[in-house]
Amino acid sequence: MSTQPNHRDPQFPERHYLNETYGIRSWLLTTDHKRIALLYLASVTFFFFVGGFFAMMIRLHLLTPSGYLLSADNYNRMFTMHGVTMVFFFLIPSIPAILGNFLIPLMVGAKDLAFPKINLLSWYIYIVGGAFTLYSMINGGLDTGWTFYTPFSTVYSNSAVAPAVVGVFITGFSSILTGLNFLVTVHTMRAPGMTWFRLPLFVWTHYATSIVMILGTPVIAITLALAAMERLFGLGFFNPAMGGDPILFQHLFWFYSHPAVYIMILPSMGVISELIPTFARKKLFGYHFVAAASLAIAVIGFLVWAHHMFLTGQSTYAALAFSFLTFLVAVPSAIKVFNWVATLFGGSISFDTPMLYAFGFLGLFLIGGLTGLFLGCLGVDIHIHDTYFVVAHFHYIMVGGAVMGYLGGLHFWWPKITGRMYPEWLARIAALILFVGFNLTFFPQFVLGYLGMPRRYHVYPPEFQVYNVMSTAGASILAVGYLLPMIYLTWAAFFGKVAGDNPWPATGLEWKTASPPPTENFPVTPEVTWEPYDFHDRPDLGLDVTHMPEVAPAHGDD
Amino acid sequence: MSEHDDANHIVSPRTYLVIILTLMALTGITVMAAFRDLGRFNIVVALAIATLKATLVVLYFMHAKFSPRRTQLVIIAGIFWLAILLFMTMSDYVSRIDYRGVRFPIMHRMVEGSERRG
Amino acid sequence: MHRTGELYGQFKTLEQQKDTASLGMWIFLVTEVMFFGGIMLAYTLNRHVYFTAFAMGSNTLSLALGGFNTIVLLASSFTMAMAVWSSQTGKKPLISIFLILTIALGFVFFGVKYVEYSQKFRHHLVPGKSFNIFYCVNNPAGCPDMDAAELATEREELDKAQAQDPDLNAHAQLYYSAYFGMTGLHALHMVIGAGLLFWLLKESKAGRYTPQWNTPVDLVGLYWHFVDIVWIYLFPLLYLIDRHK
Amino acid sequence: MQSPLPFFPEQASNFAENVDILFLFILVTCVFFVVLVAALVTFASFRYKRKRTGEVGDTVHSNMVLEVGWTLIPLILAIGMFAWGAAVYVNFRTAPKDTLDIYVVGKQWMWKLQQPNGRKEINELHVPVNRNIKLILGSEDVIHNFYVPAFRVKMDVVPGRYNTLWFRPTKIGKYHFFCSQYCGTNHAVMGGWVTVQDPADYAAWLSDEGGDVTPVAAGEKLFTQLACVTCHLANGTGRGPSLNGVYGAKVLFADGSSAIADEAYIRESILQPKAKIVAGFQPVMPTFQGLVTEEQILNLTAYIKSLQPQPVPTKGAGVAPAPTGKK
Repeated sequence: MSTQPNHRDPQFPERHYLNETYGIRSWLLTTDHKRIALLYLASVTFFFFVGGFFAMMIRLHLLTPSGYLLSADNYNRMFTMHGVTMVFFFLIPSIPAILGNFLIPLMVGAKDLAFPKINLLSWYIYIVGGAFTLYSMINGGLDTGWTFYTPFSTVYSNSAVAPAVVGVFITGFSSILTGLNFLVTVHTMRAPGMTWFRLPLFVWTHYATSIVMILGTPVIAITLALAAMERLFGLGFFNPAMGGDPILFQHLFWFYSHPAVYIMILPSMGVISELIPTFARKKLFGYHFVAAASLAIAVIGFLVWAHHMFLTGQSTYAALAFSFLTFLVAVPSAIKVFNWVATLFGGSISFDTPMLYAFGFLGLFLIGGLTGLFLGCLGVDIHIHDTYFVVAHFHYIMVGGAVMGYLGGLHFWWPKITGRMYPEWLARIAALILFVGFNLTFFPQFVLGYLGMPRRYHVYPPEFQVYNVMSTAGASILAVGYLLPMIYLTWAAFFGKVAGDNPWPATGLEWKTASPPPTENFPVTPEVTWEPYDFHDRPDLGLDVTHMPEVAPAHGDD
Repeated sequence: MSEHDDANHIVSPRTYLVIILTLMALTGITVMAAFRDLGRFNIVVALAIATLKATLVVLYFMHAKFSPRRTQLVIIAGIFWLAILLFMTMSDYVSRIDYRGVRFPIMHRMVEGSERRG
Repeated sequence: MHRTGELYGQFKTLEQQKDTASLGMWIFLVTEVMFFGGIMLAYTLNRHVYFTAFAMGSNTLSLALGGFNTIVLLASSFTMAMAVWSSQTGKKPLISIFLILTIALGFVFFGVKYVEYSQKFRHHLVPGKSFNIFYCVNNPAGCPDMDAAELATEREELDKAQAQDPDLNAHAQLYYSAYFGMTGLHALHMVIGAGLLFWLLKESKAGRYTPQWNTPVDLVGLYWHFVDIVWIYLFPLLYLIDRHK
Repeated sequence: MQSPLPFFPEQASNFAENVDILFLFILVTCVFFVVLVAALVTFASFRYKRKRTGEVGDTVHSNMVLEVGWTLIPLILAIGMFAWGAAVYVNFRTAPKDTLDIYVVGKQWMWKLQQPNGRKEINELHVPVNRNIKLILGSEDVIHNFYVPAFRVKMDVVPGRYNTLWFRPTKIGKYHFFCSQYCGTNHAVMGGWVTVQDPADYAAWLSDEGGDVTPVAAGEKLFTQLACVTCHLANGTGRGPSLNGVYGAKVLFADGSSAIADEAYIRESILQPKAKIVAGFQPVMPTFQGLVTEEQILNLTAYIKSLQPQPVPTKGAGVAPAPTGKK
């Protein structure tokens, strides 16, 4: 464990949000953002393992070219339900609804989110939406692909499309309400002294994420509502046989679903922006640029959606415009990566588990982001569109990036959430297993994609087998990597070493209160007087500010 | 509008009355305009009047004129994103050369082809 | 959360609480704009591609009923604004009166909408298997509310439109999909709004709203005005596509 | 395949080289940045490793030159990639005038193709080498996608409109084509082979309608070519009934009636599949009217007559062999 000179013998607080009240009712009717975060943690983890099960079935099936495990229809159901579960019920709510919910009020110095009841409502909406989707999976399954492309989904599919679509529609409102709550909280609930440019980047990225949530999600909601009406009552907007246009569905779908990728990755970037300064013990390089880059990603991210549709017969002019904007959105991501790397220079770096996840994130996000350039590039997209290259690319972003950030954040704040430390060495090994397993699973898929293996194939020509076997092998390692943290984090929540208020130590406001925090977060409303991530301005952390690698004159920019 | 930042600003019933009468009058104008042939400008006029009406409702009935700048920003963001959705999608359709009225010509051609052969 | 009087525990001042609630409502209304935006896009695209059919469909709507409903809804917005004003100035009995007026106007709107919808059902103008834009001109007996002159005009219009768009029936059905989609969604919002108004009425009768604390009246007012704005756009988009002959 | 671990598919069209070079350019750029970041992170990890507890980093936290630099350099590179990619794409979307037009119809789950002289194929495409080919793509049901990896071209096949796809094959050979837009149950087997031929061979193929083979063998070949095998699996687990031993047997229909399967019944089932539906199956078979000649119907009938009853239905439903037409 790293140093904690000011807390030699950490004490577990007597009264905290976990033992304030007892009983099932006190959890199911709670309006405490911290408890709601834990409700989300339990349900999101459930969906993660449901989705993970589907993923394992897919990979096992693809071990042989003619796939003997599942029938064609069942394979199609597996990848569809994997996609739907992971995207709508794991990735989108994972960091915002768990870590964001828990931390944003703590970070801005508020007693709770602006609308605690709406926060609880959003969890119930999520559960109802999840119930509909699970119902469709059990009764008839879903075989449309997570993209629900029409007219296949509205006219031709023989599976339970309507309840699944309704489930996703309902869950959308959970996301809208979470985003609304965050936006309003950041605007009106900040503690005295917590100016906009003293907000941690975790809050900035969640602010950007919330913008995407409230502006994008309603569009997918109405789109899915129209698709459901089309399936149930024969409305014709997306049905070419009735004069409708299936491409319109794709426009509407991707108007949300592309920015939704930023709902997944931006919070993860926020986590990394917390981890790197903390474990490098150095103020984040270019704070203003990273904050602005977050907003730029959220805004430009809304202007690129039709790059999913370059080969639908879209107008060539529109394709050029969307491709150009796609390249533009790469720039703020690059800015972030360079600023994170620059933060390491002149720092005092320790390699605790969260930092390992941060490094893992850097590597995987870099590969994921850069392979996005191939897909955004019109000429190359002709060949690799809808192949395994795409599959590998978005898994590098959404699993490599988002999940690495999620797990890194979970480890980093686990002492704050539970008051106890996780087993450090086991955690480091798990992080390593994940990194290796992940690359072994998904890197071969880039090659498969360039060789021309299309997505969503339940059988494939034998020349693609080698890479598929590698991928399946990697997936088995990955499965172990995901099970391990679940087991030891649960163990640590009850039996881990008592962590103390600020074990790392870190500079955020959330570390100024007890671990686990009291229900009202701060006994006295805190007043913020320091700049974000500024270790030199924080004598209370007990660090030796006179010992620096090299003392260079500070620039007055920040 | 910093002098209007008072959240409890009260608009007088007189103002409301003027606004509602204007709205009714604009409704009449929009119907009358629809009965004149303005070519492609019919829709422009209709939307311009509707936007004027909506603006009056937002500014006075909804007190946006007297709200904090932040609220005004929220409204503008909403309109802006709606514009992105509509204009960028339509830009695809209007810049296509072959979109309008294409209906399965390929099937007809295939039938023709076989007839020609046979 | 602990609650002291009208102040919820997470806030420090009533001012902050009101500010927060109002910002939340505005952001919610922006999501509503985007929600309507999706179907608006479907409308825009299809109107662009199938203008003839859309104009034809629009002309089968009753301008008188649509115009009347527009006036009714605008008036209800006015009474709603007055209800907010009454609560701000502490005129408690007036709040209830204006709320009742707003609800009454809302129900007039529903009534007219019911007349319009049921007529469309009778005329086979509801999207689905039995949709037939030629139903009335071919079965005058099924449409007793249309006189011979109206039917003759409509036949003439339909023939002209059919000449321009051979697939007129399918495309007119898309117009009616947009019509029922948009007005249906709008009506759903009205129903929710009416429910909120009834709740406000109950609370205001209990004397809960004072010049110091009237946030619910204010917020429901914002919502009601938003629904009004949607109709302000729906009216010209649906009823006035191509009225000039 | 050339090597056990190939990285590039064959280059067999005018686009292949352009796309590959562009791909390599982006790849080299990306590898450079990955290596750069990895090197920087590794260096910093060693150089700035925490040496004593309580130590903190220095106070340098911004540098305008660096920020502007790492904004502008990626921006310029990105615009370069965009422009290059745009050039390739515009060329791909703009077919030349002198093309050989071939009609392609996708339907769940087969491809119907028709040569300019009217010759039809199923899941097979014959094209002459070094000639500009334009495919005109339409769909009967859902969205499909016509994809030839060796040519580096693909295009969605959207119902309700038609898209075009052009290329110039540069190398004689046989290449896979796939459906790469998910379209339902047998999406993965909705593929076939493009045969690129010498112009003389192509001309000969166009006028030739068959060879010196027995009706049963010709029928068997047709049975695969027309994708009958995808549904009529021998073990009876496909979307259509098994045809093993059907000839001469009594067939039960969905409406409760029955008939003895004779030549007339088989012919009717090929040309008007929806006329009599075998009990327990959906009316999903497309008509082959106009797609098969009388001679071919005779061949098919001969083949179906030759199929022996298969005693034990096995499990593992719906698994078809890797792309049809491969045999």
